[in-house]
Formats: sequence, structure tokens, C-alpha cells
Amino acid sequence: MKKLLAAFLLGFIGYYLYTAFAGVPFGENKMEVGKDYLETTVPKTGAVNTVTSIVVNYRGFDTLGEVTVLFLAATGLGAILFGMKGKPEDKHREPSSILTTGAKALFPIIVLLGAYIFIHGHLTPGGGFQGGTIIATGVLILILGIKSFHANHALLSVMESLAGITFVVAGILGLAFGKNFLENILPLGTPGQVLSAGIIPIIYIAVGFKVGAELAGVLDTLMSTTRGEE
Amino acid sequence: MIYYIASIAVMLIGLYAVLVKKNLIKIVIGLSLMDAGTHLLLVAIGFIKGGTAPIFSEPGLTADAMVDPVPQALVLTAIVIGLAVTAVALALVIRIYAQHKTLDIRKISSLKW
Amino acid sequence: MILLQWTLTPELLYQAGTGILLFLLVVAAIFSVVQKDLLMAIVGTSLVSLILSVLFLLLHAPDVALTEAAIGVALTTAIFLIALRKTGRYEE
Amino acid sequence: MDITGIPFFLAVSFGGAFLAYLMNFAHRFLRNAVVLLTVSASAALLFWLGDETFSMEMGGFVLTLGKTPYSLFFAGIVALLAVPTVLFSFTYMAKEERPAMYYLNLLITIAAMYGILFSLDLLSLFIFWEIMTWSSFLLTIHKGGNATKAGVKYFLYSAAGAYAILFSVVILYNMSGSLLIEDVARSFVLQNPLMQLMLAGTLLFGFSVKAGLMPMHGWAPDAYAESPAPFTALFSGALSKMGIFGMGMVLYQIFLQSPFSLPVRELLAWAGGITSALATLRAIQQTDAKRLLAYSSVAQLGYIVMGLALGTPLSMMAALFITLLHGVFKAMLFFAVGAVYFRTGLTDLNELRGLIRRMPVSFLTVLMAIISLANIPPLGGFVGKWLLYESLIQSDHYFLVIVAFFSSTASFLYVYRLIFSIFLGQEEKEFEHVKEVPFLTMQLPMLALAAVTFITGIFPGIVLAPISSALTYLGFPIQHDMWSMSMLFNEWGNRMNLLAMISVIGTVFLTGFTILYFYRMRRTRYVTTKDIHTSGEVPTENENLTYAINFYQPFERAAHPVLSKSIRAWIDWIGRSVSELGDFLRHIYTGDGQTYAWYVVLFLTFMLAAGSWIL
Repeated sequence: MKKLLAAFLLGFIGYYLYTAFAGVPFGENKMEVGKDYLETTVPKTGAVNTVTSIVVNYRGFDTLGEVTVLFLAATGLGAILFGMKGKPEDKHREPSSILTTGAKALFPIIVLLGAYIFIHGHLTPGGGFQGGTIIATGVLILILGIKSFHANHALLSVMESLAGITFVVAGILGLAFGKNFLENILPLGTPGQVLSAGIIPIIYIAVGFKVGAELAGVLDTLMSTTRGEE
Repeated sequence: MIYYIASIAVMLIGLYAVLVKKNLIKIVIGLSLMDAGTHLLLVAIGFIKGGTAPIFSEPGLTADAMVDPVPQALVLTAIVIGLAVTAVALALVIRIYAQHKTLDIRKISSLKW
Repeated sequence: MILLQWTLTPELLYQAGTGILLFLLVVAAIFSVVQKDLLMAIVGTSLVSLILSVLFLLLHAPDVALTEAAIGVALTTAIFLIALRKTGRYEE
Repeated sequence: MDITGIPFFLAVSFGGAFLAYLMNFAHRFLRNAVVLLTVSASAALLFWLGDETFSMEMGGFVLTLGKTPYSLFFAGIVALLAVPTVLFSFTYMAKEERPAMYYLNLLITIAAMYGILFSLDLLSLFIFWEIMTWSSFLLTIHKGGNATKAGVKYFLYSAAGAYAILFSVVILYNMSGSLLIEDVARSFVLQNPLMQLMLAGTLLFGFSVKAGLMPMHGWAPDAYAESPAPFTALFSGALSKMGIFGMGMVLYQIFLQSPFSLPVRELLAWAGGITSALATLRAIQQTDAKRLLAYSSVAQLGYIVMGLALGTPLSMMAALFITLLHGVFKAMLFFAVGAVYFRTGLTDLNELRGLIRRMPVSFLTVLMAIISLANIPPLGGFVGKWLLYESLIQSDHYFLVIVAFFSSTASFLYVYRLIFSIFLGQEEKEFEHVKEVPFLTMQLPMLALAAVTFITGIFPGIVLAPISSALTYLGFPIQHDMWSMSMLFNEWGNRMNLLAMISVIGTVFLTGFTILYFYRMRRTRYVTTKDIHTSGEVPTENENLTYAINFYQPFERAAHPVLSKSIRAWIDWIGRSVSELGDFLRHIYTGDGQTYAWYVVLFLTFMLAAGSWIL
């Protein structure tokens, strides 16, 4: 009964949503803000990747907030699972030696890939969030592959704090040089080079480290939680 | 146009799970499906036929021949936040399971009227 | 003779591919909602993310596609699976 | 930086706080030296403070600092109490935990009070006000445990007051385009009278919370009772006077020209009177020395508000005089109670007794303080209260005179209980090893303040001179020949009229003794110790013969109808209603997340359906 009602209501809502969006033509040029960003991104920010320049430069403050949300989520997760730490149960089998070796071999490559992605965030698709996530995936592989593996939370938190401080300091430097918070203070360089686009690479590297450390911490916390049955 | 239909469908399927399903993990799955639908919808709105990715990777590219970067930037943010939300929700689920030994929301009644 | 016009142009292939992907997307979403085995449901969501990632690429959003691939396919699935391990596998 | 400027002054005050915090890691003597140096340096700098104002721009607002005679008087009170307070803290806090935090917060509180006083604009006043609230909140919860509860209560009341102030500051800024109090006052008179009334109401509410005027006094007893004793002296003596400062500023610098000024002041005077009467009755009930003093503080602040609101030159003089004197004698009382607590660990009046031989200096302090509190000449309290009575009579507020006279007479009851329960009566064996507190750090502050009450009692002119310049600044016509204003002063205006004094003392004591003689003395009989023991055994020396439990039982029975109606009951009723409402709302907010999702979907459906139907 409830299911039928839900289906009916959702169908109703879906119909109206569809009629609403039917008025938005698909595939046509309806940019207003985006056009401005596209035209000014290279001369103004020096970044080739417009999405990156929007995320880090035009909406840098928003990204700072987002990083904070991520940090809060990681902290909150630790708080929620506080006191549930224990040995992972021994029921499951040992990871095979192929998995262990493969994990060890893959980890540096994955980290390298992640680092590449966030260092080249202003040139190619990707950036701090993606690179950080990829690094966290590498840590996930380690956690899965090596049974005794435990992330060093102290190191992670130091990395994360340093990265966060870098972000904020980069913002405050803008203030210190008489501009706005998070405004670019470095030379823009040649668009297309790695060392260009002012503070974008710095911030994206910081974001990459921060996201990587946070997500690795989240994974490790989740992994080392006991299955609350005792 | 089929993008709109599909993304709205995914959103509504997720909402259906949130409304009807009694398993907590299913509800979290529903939430992440709603997320996914919204992301697809936003990016699809920003799509421009014949446009390229908004990256000036080659010298010849001009701003006229690109898709809208703004929805992409927004969705990028939204995906990361969605992950944070999912992680916290699942941590709560784990905690609740440790407390109540069940994931059925009908049986978790200590805070209900 | 009308049938002859239905030659496999790249445009048509693109359209058909997109349609199939979107159809699969919805199917995967429904699958993940109705499946009683939560492990399979999670695989379903992972599939949704994967298709979504491809769709983002088709929509010329490589940044989003990369994010969705890394976060949606890998991390979210991993977190779901870990949570599943800490709780029960089947929906009662 | 200019050494006579206010920025330097505030830099010393605030900088000393942080320096003391850092010095705590070096050595505690070094820290104590820094603390004492900071407080005495800022007290000394008050004398050299230059006249020029100082402004600086911050975030688009201009903050202006400068001294006025009015603020200088209050700053003097702060300085007068701050030095004994830190001196008293040194030994008292040696046993307590986290001394670094204590001194940091104490010095910041003191510095923030100076900041409030020297703010010429409303924004910097508000900023310093918040700093003061926060640091005093941290001091209140210093002990932990019950103190946390009391501190949160204090903070909630303060926050309500602070938001009221902020609200009116924002509107005033909107109206006048300037934050300077002068400019605000100038554009204030042009406003709609009702607007004026509302703004003055919110401002007065905000300031009176700090002053603990009823019915906003709920935080005071708990906060005073739970915070560390030396800080309580400053809290009650100086910090709550910031509320008085603000109220005086609002009433006479901003609100004076309004048509509603007179009724509002009349109302405030009545609020003060009622506060003093009810708080005095409450104080008599208390069995804890610090709570007793806390209620007494509320009562005394009631007098001050009464005088402040009346607005005649004489009543203002009385209000400011009591402001100073209450600070002094209340600090003495809190110090003495703190000293007793320091040696015995007790503040319960039912358990303390007979300490007079063990702690004679503390006894002397309490004696001096309660003589001052009970307005007996020749100590300072008398002058203030006399001026208040006289101004009340001169302005034809006879009923308020009765209220004030009633409560100050009733205050005899609680001060007697205080001194009797702690110091008089038979000495208990458990107090045999109690010693008097150390001289330099604990006796000296008490004795110094006692000397102040004595000097101000004999030569009130010392205090009246700065008061009259403060009042002149506020726009009160203070005649040069002050003696014509009150029969208390002789022609030179600075010494008490001895004739008046003697006649008052004579009348009071003669009536008192006469009544006592005719009513009690004749019936006095000498009781042998055997009488009170039922079994006929002769009690030994170790057995207790003086009881201070249920000290005022008949009084309590008599005053029960008044005292049973507490403002707290009303607040409790609000709390109960809210929780009942919450119970009702639980039918809607079921605690099941899915229900909320259903609500959202249903609402969405309704909106879509309604929208399509309308269009």
C-alpha cells in the first residue's frame, strides 16, 4: 500500500520535474556566467583547465568551505565510531601473497598517479580532490592487501593540518598583500606550463594532501572498527 | 532530453528507496542514488552540442566551442561532499548496528514516539 | 528503402550508445534498490557510478568523470562494503 | 606609543594578561609579580591618562576610545578593587588548579572593564562587553562541577542581555550612521518616541542583566556563590557595576530628552526598590555565606538603580557613592568569607562557629564591612544611604523611602547572622588548628579596604569630588556649595556634618537601646548549662551549645507568603510548558527519518498540484 502510494507520488513528482526540465533545451548554448569564466580564465588565472580555475580561483572560498566539510565529516566519523576500535575479526582468510605483493607494488604507482593528477590539476582533468581520492584508494589497497597494516594517524593528521594551514595561509597572504582573501599574488606564468597559474597548484597540492589524508584516515577508522556483536 | 529523463528516474528511484525501504543501508544507497541523479542532471544541463571539454589544452581552442564549466565545478564539489555524507551516514549505521543488532528501522525504536 | 537510411553513422552510434547507457543506468539503479542481497545492491550502486562516469565523459566533463570514477566507483563502494562487513549482509 | 594615551593603557592591561600566562611556565613568583605589576601599573596609569581621544578603523567601523569624568570614576572603582583582588588571589589560588588560566582570565576581565569604560562608541563598548562576559564566564566555571552549571546560567542571561544590546546598537547605527555615543544621542532625539522607548528598553534590559536587577537576577546568586572568592569580590564589586555604568549612560546621555524618559526612570526606581526589598528577604533565608552575600549584592544594586533612576543630582550622587562603597565593603566581605573558606573549607553558616579568636583580622574586616553595609556612621556606607534617603524624600518618593528603609533595616538580620554564625558563639573543637590567614597577601587587602570605608565615612569629600565632576559631565547641575544639597555636609563640603552624624547615631542607638531595654532586657534570665540538657548531664566543653541552624525560623514562617513566590517558579513554568509543547510535537516529529522524507514528498506533491491548479 505504502509502496503503491510512494510510486504514485513519485510518478506525479517525476512528471512535473520532467515538464519543468523540458523547458530547458538540451545541448544548446545557454551560458551566462560560464561564458565569462571561459573567456577570462587564461588571461586572469593562468590556468588552462577552466573547471580547476573555477573551483580554486573564482570560487576558492567555497572550496575552503568544502575542505572544511570534509574535515568535519572525517572528525565526526571518528567521533561516531569512538570506542568501537578493536582487532579486525580473524574469521576471514589471510590475503594471499600475490595480493600482498601486488598491493605493495601498486601502492607507489597509485600514489604517483594521484600526485600527478593533483600537480597537473590546472592543466589536465583532475585536481586535488581526484588526486587525493586516488591516493586514498592506494591506502585502501594496502589495507586490503596487508593484514597487519595500519595507517599512521599521527602522520595523517600532521599532513592534513599542514595542508589545511597552507590553504589558509595562501588565502591570508592575499590579504597581506593588500588584495582579497585567496586572491592570487604569484606571477601567472605561461599558460600550459606546470609552474603557472599562480597559487592554483599550491592550493590544489594542499587540497590533494588534505583529502588524501582525510579519506585514508576515514578508511582506516572504518576498517579497524569492530563488528559490534560482542 | 533522454538524459533528463534518466537522471530524474534515478533520483526518484533513490527517493523511493528512502521512502519505502526499511533497511538502513538500503536507505543510504537510496541517498547516494539521489545524489548521482542530481549530478547527472546538472552536468547534462551544462552540455552544449558540439562543444569540447572546458580545457584549453590545444592552442586552437576558443571559448565558444566549449561546454559550460560552471555545473561541472559545482558537481565536482557535490560529489566530494556526497562522499563525506555517505561516510558519516554509514558510520552512524555501524554504530546503530552495534547498539541494536539490527538494521531494520522498525525495530530501532528507542527514540521514537 | 527507408531502412537503408539507417546506416551506422557515428552520430547514430553515439545516440544509440548513450541510450543504452542511460537505460543500463536506470536498470542498475532499480536493481540496487530491489535487490535483497545487500552485497549485490552495492555492486549495483557501483555500476551506477561507473556508467555515470562514462556518461560524464560523453558530456565532455572529464574532471567530473575522473572524480566520479575515483570517488563513486572506488571509495564509496569500498566504504559501503566495509560498512556491510561490520553489519549484516541480507535485508530482512 | 604615547604613554598617557588610552591605547597604551589598554595595551598594558591586555598585554600583562598574556605575559602573565606565559610567565606561568617560568615560575609562579615571576607570574605573580607580572600580575601584580600589571594591575598596579594600570591603576597608576589612570592618574596620567591624557585627555585626547583615540580612534582606529576596524572592518569599516571607527572605534573611538577616550576618557570622560564619568568613566574615570568607574575606572577608579575597578582599579581600587583590582589590586586587592589579585593580591588576595596569590595565596588563595595557590591550592587551586589551573592558576595560569585563572590569572589570564582575571586580568582580561579587568582589562575589558577598562575597555568598556573608555569606549566612546557603542561598537567598541559591545566588543569589550563580550570579552568581559566571556572571561568572567570562564572564571565562574573555574572550579568545575556545580560551578559549570552556575556559569552556564550566567552566560545564558548575559547572552540574552548582550543580544539585546547588540540589537539596539545595530538599529542606532542604522539611524544615526555613526557609532559615537554623542552622535547617536544627537540623532536619537529626532526619532519617533515609541522607537526611542523600545531602544532604551532593550539597552536598559541588556545592561540591567549585568547589574542583576530583578527579574534578571537569576544568574547572580549561583554565579557569585560558585566562582572563586577573590574573583567574586571583583565580580560583585566592579563587574556588575558595568551594568550600572551602562544604564547611567543610556539614561542620561542618550535617553534623557525623550518624553518617555521620566516614566521609564520611575519604573526603574521601583524595580530597584522591589529588588532591594525582595533580595534582602532572600538573603536572610540563606545558609551559605557566599549565597547570602550574593543576594545582598543584588539588594545593594537595587539601591543603586533606585538612586540612578531617580535622576536628581543628590540621588545620582548617592547612587555613585553606593556604587563605590558597595564595591569596597562587598569585596571585604567576600575576602573575609574567602579567608574563612581558605582555612576551614566551609562556607555553610550552619557548620561554622566561634572563629573570633582564631581569625581576629577577618572578624574585624567583617565587622567593619557590615557596619558599613548596615549604614551605621561613621563608616562610608552611611553617607551613601543617607544621601539616598534624603534625595528620595526631597523628590517626594515617600513610599520608596519606606521600601528602602525596610530593606536596609532588614539587612541587619542577615549581616548579624553572618557575623554571628561564623565568628561568635562557642568555639568548635574542629577549628582548634585554624590560623589567621597570611598577612601580606590576605590580611593586607582586607585591612586596606577597611581603611577605605573608614576614610570615606569621615571625609566623603574625597569621593564626592570625582562624583560631582562625573555628574557634571552627565549634565547634572552640581552646585559648588554642596552643603546646601544635603544636611549631611558642613560648609566646607568635604567633611561630614558632625551635628547631623551625632544626632543620627544618638537617635538610632537610643531608640534601639530603649526598645531593647523595655522589651528584652527585663525578661533576660541567665541560663545554667544544665537547663538545656535533657538528661541532666553537665555538658563538657567540647559539646556544642550554640546553634545557628534555622536561625531565623520565625522570620521565615512570617515571610513565607512573599518568599514562596519566586521568579524561578515562573521560569520553571515556562520550561514545563516548553517541554509539554515538545511532547506534543513528538507526534509530528516521530523520530523516524522516513516520516520526514514522507513529509517532504507530500509537501512537494501538494505544492506541485496546487501550483498547477492555480496556473
